[in-house]
Amino acid sequence: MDAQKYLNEIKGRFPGTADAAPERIKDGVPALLCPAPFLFEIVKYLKAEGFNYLMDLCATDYRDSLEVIYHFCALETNVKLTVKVRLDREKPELASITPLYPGADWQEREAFDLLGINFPGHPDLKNLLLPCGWEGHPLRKDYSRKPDQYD
Amino acid sequence: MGILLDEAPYILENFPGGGIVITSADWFINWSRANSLWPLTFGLACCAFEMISANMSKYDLDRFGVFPRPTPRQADLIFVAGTLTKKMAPRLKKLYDQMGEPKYVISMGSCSNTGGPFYDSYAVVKGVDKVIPVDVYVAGCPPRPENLIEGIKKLQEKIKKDTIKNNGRAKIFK
Amino acid sequence: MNAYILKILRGFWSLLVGMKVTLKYFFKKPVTVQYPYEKREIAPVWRGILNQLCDAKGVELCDGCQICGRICPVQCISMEVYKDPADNKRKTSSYIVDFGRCMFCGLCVEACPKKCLVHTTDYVLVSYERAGMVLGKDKLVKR
Amino acid sequence: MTENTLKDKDGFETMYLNMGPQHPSTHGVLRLGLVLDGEVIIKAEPDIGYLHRGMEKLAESRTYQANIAMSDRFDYVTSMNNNFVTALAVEKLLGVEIPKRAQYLRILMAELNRVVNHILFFGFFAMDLGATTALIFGFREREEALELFESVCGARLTYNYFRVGGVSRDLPAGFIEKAGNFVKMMRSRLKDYDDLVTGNVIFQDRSVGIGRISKEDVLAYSLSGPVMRASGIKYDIRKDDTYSVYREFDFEVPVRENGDCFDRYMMRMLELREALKIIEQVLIKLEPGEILAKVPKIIKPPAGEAYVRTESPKGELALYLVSDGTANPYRLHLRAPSFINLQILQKILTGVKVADVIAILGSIDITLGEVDR
Amino acid sequence: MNISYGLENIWTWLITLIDRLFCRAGLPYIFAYTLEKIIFGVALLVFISISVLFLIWLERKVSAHMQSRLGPMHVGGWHGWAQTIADMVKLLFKEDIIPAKADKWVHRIAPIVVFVPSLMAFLVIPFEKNLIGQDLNAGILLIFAFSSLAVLAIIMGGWASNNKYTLLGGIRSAAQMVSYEIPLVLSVLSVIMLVGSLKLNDIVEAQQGWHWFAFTQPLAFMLYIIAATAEVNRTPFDLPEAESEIVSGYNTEYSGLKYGFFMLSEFTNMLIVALVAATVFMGGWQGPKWLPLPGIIWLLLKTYLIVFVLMWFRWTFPRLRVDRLMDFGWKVLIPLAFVNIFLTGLFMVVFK
Repeated sequence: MDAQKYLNEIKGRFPGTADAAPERIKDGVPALLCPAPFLFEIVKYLKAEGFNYLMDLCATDYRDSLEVIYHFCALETNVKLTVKVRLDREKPELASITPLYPGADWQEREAFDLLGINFPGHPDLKNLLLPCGWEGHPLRKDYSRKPDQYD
Repeated sequence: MGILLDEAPYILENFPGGGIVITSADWFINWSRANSLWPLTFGLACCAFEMISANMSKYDLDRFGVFPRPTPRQADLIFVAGTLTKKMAPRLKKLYDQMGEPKYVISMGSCSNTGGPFYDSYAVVKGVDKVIPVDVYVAGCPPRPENLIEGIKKLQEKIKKDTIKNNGRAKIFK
Repeated sequence: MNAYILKILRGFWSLLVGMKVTLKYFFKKPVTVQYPYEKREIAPVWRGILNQLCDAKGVELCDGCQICGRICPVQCISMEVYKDPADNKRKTSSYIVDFGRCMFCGLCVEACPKKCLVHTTDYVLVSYERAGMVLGKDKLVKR
Repeated sequence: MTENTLKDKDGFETMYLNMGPQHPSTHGVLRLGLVLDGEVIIKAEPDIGYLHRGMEKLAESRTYQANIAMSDRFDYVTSMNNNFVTALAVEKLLGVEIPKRAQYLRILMAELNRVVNHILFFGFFAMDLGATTALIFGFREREEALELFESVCGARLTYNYFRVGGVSRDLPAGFIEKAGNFVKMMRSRLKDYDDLVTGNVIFQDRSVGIGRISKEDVLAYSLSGPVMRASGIKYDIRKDDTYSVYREFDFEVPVRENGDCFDRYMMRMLELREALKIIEQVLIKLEPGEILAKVPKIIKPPAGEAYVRTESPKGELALYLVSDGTANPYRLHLRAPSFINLQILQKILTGVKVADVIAILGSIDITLGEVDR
Repeated sequence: MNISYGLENIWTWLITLIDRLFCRAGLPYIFAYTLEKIIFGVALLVFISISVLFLIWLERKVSAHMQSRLGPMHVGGWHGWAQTIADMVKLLFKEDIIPAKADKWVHRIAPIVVFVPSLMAFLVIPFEKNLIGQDLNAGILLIFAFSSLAVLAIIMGGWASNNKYTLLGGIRSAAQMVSYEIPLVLSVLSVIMLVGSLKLNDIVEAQQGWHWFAFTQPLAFMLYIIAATAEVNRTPFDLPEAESEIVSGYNTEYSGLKYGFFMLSEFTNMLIVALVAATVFMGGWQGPKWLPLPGIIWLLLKTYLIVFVLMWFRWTFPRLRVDRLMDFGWKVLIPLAFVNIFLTGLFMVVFK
């Protein structure tokens, strides 16, 4: 597995990074758990190493913390890599990677909208899918909805 | 030309024989309205494709004089075809308000009838009748175009019972 | 100059080729099926309105196990079950399907252990009000 | 952005045009905020979410099988492909082996759906440029394909055909001939399409050189599918990151260089022909056999997560699925190709004319159900 | 041309009758003249309304059959013949909306203004030799003068509605009409050069036998058809009401009967350009000698042939973009028209 090489490289360079529970990951793509402050640097490094395609960016609420998952792919070599970041649930903040991958723009806005993760550095961070003035973040597990005039 | 229908029936009623005139005028006007339903080209989600299919070669709603118009001003009918979300609901209301009387609404598919597969979603309006009055409900997910044609026939029946004294407003507001 | 004229001529030719296609279909028979007068053949597996089957004597097969109601992703099947003292079997006193909400996915039919819940090829269901799409036992049970 | 705050190059006031959510050719309920200088666009701002139904949240309260039924409504033009990716993801978590015949049937349906999607693309794109007849021709052929789907799974649009571990029904009698006839008919109709639209000088005038997307932009904006390949990147998940049994089939991955509207259109037309080729091969290779693997009645995959990518007609359709061991998924995230492809609009709409907005939007081929989910 | 042609004879007979009656009664000729013109005008209006209603139905049928559909089928029985009547009656009794911020008077007047020029143009069309409103010396000029007025109404409607789509439609229409007037007139100019008269009857008679200008002036004929398509805003030049781009263009905010007027005027315009094409390029009311049908039948046959071609265009082609439209008008049509005029002039000098 080629991606493992990059993983080890990153683990050497950035302290605090670790493999992310490989037994959980069923699709066989190596995953990296990295601390939030290093994310931007790690992504920058990955981009320089040829991971030129951001397949997906999404976030999950794990009740105790939020997790942002980045799926990268190097199109030429077809090597895939997953980067995960655990965030504090109360004040989730993570550097935006939109300056590196403009394709992350709406996906970060979606995460902001639906899970309430703040991405400092994003050019235009505002709600995307929900109407203006929506309260709460629906994809969080503890989200409860107040009935409105349409229910 | 709305003026013609605002006052005329009430004046006519007081004349001898006016009732017959109104009845025959009713018949003629309702016939024209029922046979010239111009829907708004307005699709929301999955059902929109069945709505478009119904307009296309195989089913051809044009046979009944259903002739899609892109602007609400010229439309008599909205097919609410698909899921109505809370973000879209004010827009739909606005579109409905922009249409001239008489106007009709066909709610097509489970989503617009009651919320359907998204009945427990946070972002979906549970039935389009929460926003605008609906004349005919067509069930299905999505309904077959045949079913939609049945809906239109049902609406035509409803229109034919109308009278000009209501000025085309014989709608049941719930 | 030559190229200019050639371009115009080529353009006109392509337009003529397009016009040939529409003219061809102008003289072909339309494919329209005039619905209320002619009907399209519906596939026998069409997932239409649900029906409950009965046995040869006209007794309902359904024993009110509630599996269909539980598996339904949109919770559109509701029923009331009682125990018949005559033969000590579970039976349904009411069986209501809200077709205004049904997503016609067919999971209830697949789950039915008695195989008594079936889709029909009947697809017409229109009504003037919401309640018209809620069908009870009188419409659903096929004797 | 407030109205009239942007000035054009001569310092005159600009016009803010609100295109959508109800507009004949925004393909649903997309809203585009356009700042216009005459007919030229200075700034474009897509606004989505008018069809946001919260499907990712709903998935967490539905069983896995119900989620396949729900996935029909993600991108309602390519329901089979959505079924495919959902089923694949669940199977990856479960780790089941799929019977051969089921695999073939899945590919058959997915490719048929690809044909349907591309026919619709053809129709809507031509319609956006003003050729109404093409749309109606497209829908006419689509009806034939829908008849095939209907005979297999009993629905015209929301198929719910795939099951975890296989497919729900076997082919009805006579399907193979019917599908073969469909392929033949499609081939002859494609010639009409070319005559009517592809070769048309006005059509080419409207699409060649319009809305160029460079290779770099494709990578930066993570575009996928035909939009990516039209810009010269030969990458098809079916070939390069293969799934199911696609490697048994012989097909080309067409690629074009310019990345304009015409190339994106041509990509779909070429892919349509490749999809027909795959359908023919499947019809030959089909052998009798099981169509459903042994899976428990209530599916409870072990805790874990998987990211499964497939090549849908619109691009990379992937599913990120997290299971916590219960009967419902813990998190289901759809990587919707339309959603990600649509982002490029902000960049390429600047400086084009109002008429081109429609052409470019049409050439990207979006379905709002998938964009907003 | 002394072959007995039905309608014309009846008309001459009627005129003579009225003249004589008025003469007996000792009234001045001007009264008889006025009455005749009024009768003619009413007959013309009836003809126009019936043919426009028919044209709308025809358009829907033709488009449907080109798309493997059937079109209107059930309204009124046989092939939905009553479809447009139902549409018009419905529009008549539909609520008429004037947008709150619209310029109310201009908004109201525009649908009426759109009708006037297209109706005026009918005055000088010779349906048969003597069946003509007024055989003006400058007949063809009058038609073009009036048809260029139609754009006024479109701009009025587009501007007064106070909607951005209508405004765009109005602007597009102005640009388009102005550019396509020129090739339209230039294409007919070569015919006028050959005939040496602006009178439509002279042009018709110059085509006696099968010497149609469509054959002797094929380039002019083609240019005319193209420019006329643009003139009446039909695909591929239907930019002012481009449905997929600017919703419904200049008539986006019009509802009820006012929209009906716009719709009718579109078809009236189409009828008039087809009539002019039939008159100027296809021998007008003249038919082959061996088939003595009334001239009006021949004229209508030719007209509907042109109308069919226009419909055929509409349901085949995509729409041009606005700047390419200008390019095409100024860089292709106008040069070609000038080339045609030059060649015609050269031909006239050499062979005369």
